[in-house]
Amino acid sequence: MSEKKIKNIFVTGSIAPEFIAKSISNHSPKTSIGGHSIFLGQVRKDEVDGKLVSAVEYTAFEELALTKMHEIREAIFSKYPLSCLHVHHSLGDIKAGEICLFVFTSSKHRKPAIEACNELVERIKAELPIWGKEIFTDETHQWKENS
Amino acid sequence: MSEKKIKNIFVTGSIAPEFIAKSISNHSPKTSIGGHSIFLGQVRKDEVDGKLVSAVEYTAFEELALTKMHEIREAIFSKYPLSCLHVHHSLGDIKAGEICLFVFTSSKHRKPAIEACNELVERIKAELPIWGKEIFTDETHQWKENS
Amino acid sequence: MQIELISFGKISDFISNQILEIEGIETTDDLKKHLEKNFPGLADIKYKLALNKNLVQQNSEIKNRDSIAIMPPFSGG
Amino acid sequence: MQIELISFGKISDFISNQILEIEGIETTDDLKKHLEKNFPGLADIKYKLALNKNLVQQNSEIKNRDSIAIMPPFSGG
Repeated sequence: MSEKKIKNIFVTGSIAPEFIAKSISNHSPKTSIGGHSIFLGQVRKDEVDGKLVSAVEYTAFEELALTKMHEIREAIFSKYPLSCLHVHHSLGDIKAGEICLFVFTSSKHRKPAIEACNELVERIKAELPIWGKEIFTDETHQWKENS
Repeated sequence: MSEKKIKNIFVTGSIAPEFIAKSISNHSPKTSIGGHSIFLGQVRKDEVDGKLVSAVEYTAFEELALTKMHEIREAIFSKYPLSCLHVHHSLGDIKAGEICLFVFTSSKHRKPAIEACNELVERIKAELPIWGKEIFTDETHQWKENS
Repeated sequence: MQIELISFGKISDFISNQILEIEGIETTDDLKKHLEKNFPGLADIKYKLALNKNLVQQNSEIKNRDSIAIMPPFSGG
Repeated sequence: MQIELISFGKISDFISNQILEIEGIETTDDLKKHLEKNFPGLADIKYKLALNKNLVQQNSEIKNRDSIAIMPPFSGG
């Protein structure tokens, strides 16, 4: 399952539900798959000191992020018997209510897909050099901090 | 979050990726949501004694299943701070490669959505009176057993 | 008395839905013995009963015109 | 010698990408001290360096024309 080529995970703008649907239907010919696990990150309209977040602007140190993601991907494929693993992360302005992260794992039985998906989300948030800048409706900003 | 009305979870035939996309995009106005967790069950083309599964035919004791699902839904809503919880299960013939189960949870922070989704999948498989009949390409069958 | 018998999953392969005429049977435990005698295939299968659409969790009284479902282990999802 | 400095996240609010002329600095630990003196905002922030697109995990030698990225805690996803 090791994939030598470094895959791009970044997309400009939000991740469309239609893209997710296409990604799911691409797996229909893979009839050894019994379970898919998906995590989606959605931008929240948080309130901070009376101001509302209208969008999050994502930037990344792309080359470092892709190298790190490649490492994570290899580690996850070694740890779990997965059929597939896909990660997409947005760059640029993502409005509140839009999808900014799409993690998708598939396996014969459900447990590896579910556990791999959870571990991927944790590692992506902790280890990839990506930053979110919360833009308020009054055009001020604050840098997001992951909890 | 308690919903008094008993919701139907059953759909005839497979769950289309476009339906999943629509379900995701319905959550875009809910801007307090930060994470969605999705589990999809897909019918496998298993080989049993040299014969290939071409489809699984699902039947259910629908009224009992919906009452039980209502109970599970209430329990999950009490246990986790969820924004949304949706479950769809197929009835009838679902071909190998098609989606037969769609579990979808959403919450402000990722953990409740992920944990609730996992627990829902386990409880649905263990507690809902639903049966899958594996139909082989030669039209013989065997009843599925959950692992 | 008469009860309605409905069966699911692999049990439906050898017990069809039917109206069953039974005498001297007052509880779900009695009924289980009766069914296992009359449908030998049932003895080797783990199954649960539902009485009038409620899962039978403990021995329960059966009345005329009750509906009894016989359910093998679930395999949804 | 000259190094290329690139900054990310909240650090980019007060340190812009630039070519930095440095003397007497041989390692990433030296550079950290230099940066924290010249950009006081940096002292209160947890940050990591990347040297030529590799995360700096231990003190490393810096050479002329190296590229150094200054990265605050990540907040993707």
